[in-house]
Amino acid sequence: MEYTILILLLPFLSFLVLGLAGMKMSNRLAGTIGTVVLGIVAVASYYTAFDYFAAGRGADGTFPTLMPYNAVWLPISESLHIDMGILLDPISVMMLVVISTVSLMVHIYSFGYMKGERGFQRYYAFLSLFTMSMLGLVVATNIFQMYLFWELVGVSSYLLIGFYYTKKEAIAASKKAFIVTRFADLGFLVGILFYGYYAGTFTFTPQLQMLASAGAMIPLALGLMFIGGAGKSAMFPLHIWLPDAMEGPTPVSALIHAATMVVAGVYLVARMFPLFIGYAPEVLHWVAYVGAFTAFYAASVACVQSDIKRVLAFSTISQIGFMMVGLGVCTSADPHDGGLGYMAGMFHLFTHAMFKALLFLGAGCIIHAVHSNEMSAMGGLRKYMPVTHITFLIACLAISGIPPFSGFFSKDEILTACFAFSPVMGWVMSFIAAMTAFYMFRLYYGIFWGRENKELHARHVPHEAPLSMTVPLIFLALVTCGAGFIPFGEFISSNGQSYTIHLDSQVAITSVCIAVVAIAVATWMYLRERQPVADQLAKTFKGLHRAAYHRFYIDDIYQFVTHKVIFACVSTPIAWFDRHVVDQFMNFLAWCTNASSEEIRSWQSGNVQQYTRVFLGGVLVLVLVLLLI
Amino acid sequence: MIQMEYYLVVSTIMMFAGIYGFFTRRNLLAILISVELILNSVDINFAVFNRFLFPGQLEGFFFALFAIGVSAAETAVAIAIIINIYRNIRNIQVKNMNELNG
Amino acid sequence: MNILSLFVLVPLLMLLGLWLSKSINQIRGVMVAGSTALLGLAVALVFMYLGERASGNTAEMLFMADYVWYAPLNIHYTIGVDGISVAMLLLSAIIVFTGTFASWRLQPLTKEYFLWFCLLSLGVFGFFICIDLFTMFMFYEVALIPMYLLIGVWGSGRKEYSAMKLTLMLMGASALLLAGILGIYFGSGATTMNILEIAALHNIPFEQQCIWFPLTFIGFGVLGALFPFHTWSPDGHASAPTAVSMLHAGVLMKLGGYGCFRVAMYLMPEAAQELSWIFIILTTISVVYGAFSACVQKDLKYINAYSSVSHCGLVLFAILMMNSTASTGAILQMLSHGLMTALFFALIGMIYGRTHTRDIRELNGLMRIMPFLAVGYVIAGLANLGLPGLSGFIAEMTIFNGAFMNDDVFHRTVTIIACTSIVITAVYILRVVGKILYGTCTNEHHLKLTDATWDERLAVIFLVVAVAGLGLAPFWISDMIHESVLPIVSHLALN
Amino acid sequence: MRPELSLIAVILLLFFFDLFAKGKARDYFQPLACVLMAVHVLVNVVPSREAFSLFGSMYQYVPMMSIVKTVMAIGTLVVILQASNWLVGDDTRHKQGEFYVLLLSTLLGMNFMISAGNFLMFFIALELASVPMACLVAFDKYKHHSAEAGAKYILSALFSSGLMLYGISMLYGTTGTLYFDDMAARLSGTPLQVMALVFFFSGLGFKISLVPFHLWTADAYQGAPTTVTGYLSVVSKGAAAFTLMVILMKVFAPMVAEWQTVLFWLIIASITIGNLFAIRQQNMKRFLAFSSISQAGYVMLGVIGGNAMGMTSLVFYLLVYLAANLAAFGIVNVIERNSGKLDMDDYNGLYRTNPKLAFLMTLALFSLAGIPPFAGFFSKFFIFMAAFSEGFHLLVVIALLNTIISLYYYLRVVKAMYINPSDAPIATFRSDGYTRLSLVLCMAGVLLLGIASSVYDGIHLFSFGL
Repeated sequence: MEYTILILLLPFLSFLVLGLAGMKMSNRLAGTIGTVVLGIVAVASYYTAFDYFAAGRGADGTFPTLMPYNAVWLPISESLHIDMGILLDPISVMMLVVISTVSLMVHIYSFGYMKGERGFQRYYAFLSLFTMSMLGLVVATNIFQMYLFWELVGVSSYLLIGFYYTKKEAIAASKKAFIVTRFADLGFLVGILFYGYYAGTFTFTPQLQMLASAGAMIPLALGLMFIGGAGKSAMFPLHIWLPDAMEGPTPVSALIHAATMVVAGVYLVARMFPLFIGYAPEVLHWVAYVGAFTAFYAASVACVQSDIKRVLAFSTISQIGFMMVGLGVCTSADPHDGGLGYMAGMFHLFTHAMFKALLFLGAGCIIHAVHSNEMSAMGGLRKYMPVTHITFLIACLAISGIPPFSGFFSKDEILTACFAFSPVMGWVMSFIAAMTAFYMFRLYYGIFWGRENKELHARHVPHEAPLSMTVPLIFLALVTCGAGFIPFGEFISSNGQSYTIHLDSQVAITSVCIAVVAIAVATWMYLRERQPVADQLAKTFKGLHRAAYHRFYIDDIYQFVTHKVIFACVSTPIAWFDRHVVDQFMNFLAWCTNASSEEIRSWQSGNVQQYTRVFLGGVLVLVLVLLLI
Repeated sequence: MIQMEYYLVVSTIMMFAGIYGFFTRRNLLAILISVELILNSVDINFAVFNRFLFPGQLEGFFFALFAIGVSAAETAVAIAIIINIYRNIRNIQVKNMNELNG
Repeated sequence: MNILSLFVLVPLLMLLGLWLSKSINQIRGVMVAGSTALLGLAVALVFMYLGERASGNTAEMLFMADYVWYAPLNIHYTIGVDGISVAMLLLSAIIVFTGTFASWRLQPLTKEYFLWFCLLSLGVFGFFICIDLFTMFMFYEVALIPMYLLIGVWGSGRKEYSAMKLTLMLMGASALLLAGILGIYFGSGATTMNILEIAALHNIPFEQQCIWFPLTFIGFGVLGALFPFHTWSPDGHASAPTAVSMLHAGVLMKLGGYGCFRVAMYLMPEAAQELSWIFIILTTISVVYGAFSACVQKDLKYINAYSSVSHCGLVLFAILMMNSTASTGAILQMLSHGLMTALFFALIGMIYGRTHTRDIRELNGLMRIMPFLAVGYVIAGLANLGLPGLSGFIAEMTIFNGAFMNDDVFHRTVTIIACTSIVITAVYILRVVGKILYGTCTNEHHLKLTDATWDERLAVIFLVVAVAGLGLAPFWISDMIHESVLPIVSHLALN
Repeated sequence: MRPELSLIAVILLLFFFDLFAKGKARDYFQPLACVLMAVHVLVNVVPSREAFSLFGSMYQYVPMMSIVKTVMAIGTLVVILQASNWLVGDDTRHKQGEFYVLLLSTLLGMNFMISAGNFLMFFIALELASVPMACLVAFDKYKHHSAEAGAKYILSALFSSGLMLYGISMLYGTTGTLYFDDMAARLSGTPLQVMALVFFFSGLGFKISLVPFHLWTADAYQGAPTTVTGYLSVVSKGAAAFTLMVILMKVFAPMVAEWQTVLFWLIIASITIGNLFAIRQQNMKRFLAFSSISQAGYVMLGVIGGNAMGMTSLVFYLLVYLAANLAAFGIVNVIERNSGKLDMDDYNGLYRTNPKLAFLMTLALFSLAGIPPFAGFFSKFFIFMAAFSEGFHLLVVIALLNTIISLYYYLRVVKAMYINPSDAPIATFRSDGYTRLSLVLCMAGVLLLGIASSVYDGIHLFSFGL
């Protein structure tokens, strides 16, 4: 399967071409290059997937792990070396498909959305760079290659968030995103260092005796790696960068901050899953707890946000929490016995990518139409933009877990896994699922129904988005409708064996009921022009509401830590110390020399008698020195 | 018979008298005279050492003679220079001779 | 004629040519010809070296030549290179080449400027090719002293103060160094000052080593911006003209690390083992400390100077880890830091040349005004914070991996502390980029500024390509360096 | 005996020329003197290989001595070259003859001093070297400073020679001989002899101007005519230093521990105090005076080791120091003649107006500061090596740290010439041929002595016999 190299090379080339020669090109040409290349990449990935799965299972009933390419890139020591290569196994192939699909959709969509933007070529160059790095991340043959592309992903995300580099918020957001994830990556790096030292390799398949001898170091390494994953996947408390990242162009949010990059952490955990299960199950459970808490926290915040992209951002965080929980609740590698969560998490990753991208792209259309992110500027848009309305509704149903949309199946599997793990976890997650349904429909009604901002719409009539934007919506909507029926377990499961998904009827029914109830509540509260209940609630729970609206002040805490603590209490004193102590000490030496030279000036009085006195004195002193010592 | 020590005492006294004079006189000529004291005390030393310790030879005496001659030459030059100073600043006080300092 | 001697001969010829040249164009001609020749030499040397190694020549030093100089004192002019010095020579050649173009339009006293410039590069090249302690030291000082005039005459700001401070501190260091060298020579009882021979004898008494090792290490370390002897660096760099900052941060500071490794550690392994912990602490401090102080600086050059303190601290830190991986990383870091800092200073100089200010509070929105320089700056910044694909990443990763191989708590702790520097680096780099490049330009004087001229573009592009080349294909140079540090490291591991 | 004889010949020739030459002939005085000195140098440049002694070993000879004498002769030649533009002045034109005779007789005295084998001989030679020197210092007899400097010099000289004689008398009293060889055999280091050693030491310390016997130096240097200052700072200092080494090694060999202690402290004191004073000098001559004091300290590093390497490096150091210092004085002199300016501030912006001079000055100062690739670096390194090889580690480190201070004040001058702005810089002028020739000679020394190792090797060839 040597052609897979194209999947990495082509986007890189298009990045170089657009980056170097972009200035000379017309927007259309640049966009076309980027899109065509991505189209080829998408086709290649689909063919790879087909090729790979069609090749069938090996003797042990699992899909073989292929490495078409693997070459030493940077030798570290005799045993350790960083390789560059392509690794194909079920999850990486699945990710290839997801990334190339969403990316292609975003490329097409951006034609319409970014029309006439300054720096159109730069935009497409960065998109290609991002796609390349993301693809490189998923096909990494070793943890270090993963880290390498991980960093590249971070940088391209930084560049894309800061695409509108004249906007203050955009600059701040991009900086925040990069530094927060970088901080998390520190954990990742140290984890890799531990792993490399004790496992004696960077590959994902170390010798077992090495691991056995490593003892508690492997869980430590895995835990540190998870910190890195938590950073990229916006797990609490490292989630703060994601909502701000919405400052970037909306298609970018769809691609990076909904579908692909933010699930890198999930992918990382899935990639290390065998080690987690084998050597650090307790760490895996912590992953579950973190995921659960994040899911709850994000859902509760999402319930009160008024900026639609922020709502979507928090729902993303929440959904990633679901995936983490799915992976975390695994207790063994056997899907029939506690290993179900793995498959569920991956499945949810897949479906979520599709419908969340759909949601964001839809939001993009809406913002494009009303030139604002605030719900206050919307309401009653259903009559202006039907296509967007329908597709958005589908996505909302999917994320709320209403059959037959894809979200239902994947979320159901996760819930099943949770109940298998512990009833508490099960009920908690079901409740969060309900919240999800609630805030998604609050959003839906707020945009398409609810109280309409008449005068604004009168001043400037919202219009349906152009074809280049609606086509991706429709495509993704179709996928969202159909994806649920993919026999996902056939392809991916915790032990690689084939696993047929069967719906656990009582979990399914409960979750659906809960979702329906939540939707009903949302409808009751937000459908109509006047929304007494909502306003009443907001009034009664004023404090809670404000706190939630301000995301429980986590950002302010960070603000405090970075500016007040790091800058004011560390850097400034250090700089002061450097200038006024270390440096002054050197000047002090010079000063001493000068001062002493001034001091002894009088010795040279110009009086010859004093000279000879000193002369004789010197002689006598020397005599004494010699005679006494 | 006077022993050597007496001579040495005398010469030493001369020596330090000369040094004292050198340190305290205000007039260049006086200083010059003190220097002569120093040099002559040395001459006495040589003579005495030669006479009492190494009577067989004349090195000390000759050294003394040469020293006298040389010191005469030195004094001559010194006086010439002092006269030159007098020409320039109309006096030969040491205290006026400290323009060069620091 | 040994190819290495050409590295000394060419600058001499350049000096001669400059002496004779009358017009600005002749001067430029001489400089371009000379620096190009040096670059060509360096590249040729790399290939010859690799060829020699490929043909199975396993001698520690290649292209060795030995001319007796002061027979009564056993002083020879002994030259030879291993992978480390080859890499350093290449680096120096690149910096000299780009530095020539970075100071293309320098005024006034252009001729004198380039004379001192050539003398400086003469010293640098000589230092890297020599393996005789005396000759090494001589070239070392030759490289130091032109700095005074280069900064004092052509510099900016408090140039007299900075130049004097820099010169005195570095010369003070070299005084200690001289004592150390004499100590090594007489302590080892060698019959020449040849490093290889002294290392082979390996009989400097331990208690003497404990005296001479710190002297030598500090002597070189000051040039490597070892805390707390780094304070010459911010002022010096801030006042120096563009190309001088490039050469100084890009090459001269590398003399420090190189010397620490090649002389201090190699010749006095026992003391190195014994005392390394002190210097490990110091270097760890300078790594973090430099990064933190860079965070709050207002002057672009100060920011960069402090980040140099941090990165060069990492070099010494890695050397002290005393295993082949970390040492390889140290050399890689020297290369990468040399290139990217040179790039940084070049760009800062060019921006300063237009805006006449380096205060980040007065600069903003340059991306719109001078896109080329701005993009170059961003690339330099990304290289600085260790973006994969650029040179910084490989160096730091090798260092951290190597440092992590000493599995005791002390080394682990300092390694993790050092790792944090990559986050802080990101903080100050992004701070600067966000402040001066992004946003909208509020200063109307800056609005009509022009972008880079062709000579500036040449210098920048050349350095960017070098940085990216090292970052994308590190394996060959890393191999070359790795097999050259092995003898030294094994010598350290002997006891 | 060759150098002394040829020198006496030169002196007599010049003396008679001064007596009989009239009118236009006197214009050839300068070239004649230069030629004769040049001949003198050439005659003695190749030393005779074997050691010998004359006059019942009152006069002793080893090849090294002849090398030192040649070095001194070269120095004198350079001084004469530099003196030209001063001597042709109105108030000195008629006494050129005196100048040469006095100058050369001091040189003669130094030659004898170097080769002395007996304290009487040594004493007379020393006085021969110092008494005419006083006349030279006071040569500008219409300048009060010159006279004052002369007076201070001669009085201090008298005082020091008094003490030295006192010391010699004690030596004589305790050993009963004045011959170096016999005395070496009879010295035992009794307290009296220790005292005598110190007294004697002070006499030469005075001429080398080691702290604390140095206080006359700055004043005499500043007041004396600049060329004479150069001569004082290089030739007489060098001869005295070498003589000191000879006597310490030949005569006081039994008391090596004592004189090493003395030297140890004197070196530290000289280097440090000299530097500290030099830091804030404004007058160039005074500045160079203090720098020469600290240089004297470095020279003594070659003596303290008391080994062959030390002797070689000492002579080499003297040669290099001669080249660099005379270059500096030559430039100071020519600037003083052409603009009458002597202060460091007057040198501001010199590079703009007189680039060549400024550049040469820079090289000379760098060489004095011991910066490669100039000769000073090598000589300093070797002399450190010599002291280090004898285990004076601490001393070397202290001396090394002092080089930083010295670098500082040498750079002050460079700074003045290159960096400091000036509204009234010294006007551009063209220096005369003699001066240029002398500067060329010095620069050749500064640039080549270090790089071309043959000179050092040559000296090394003869460093035996003591």
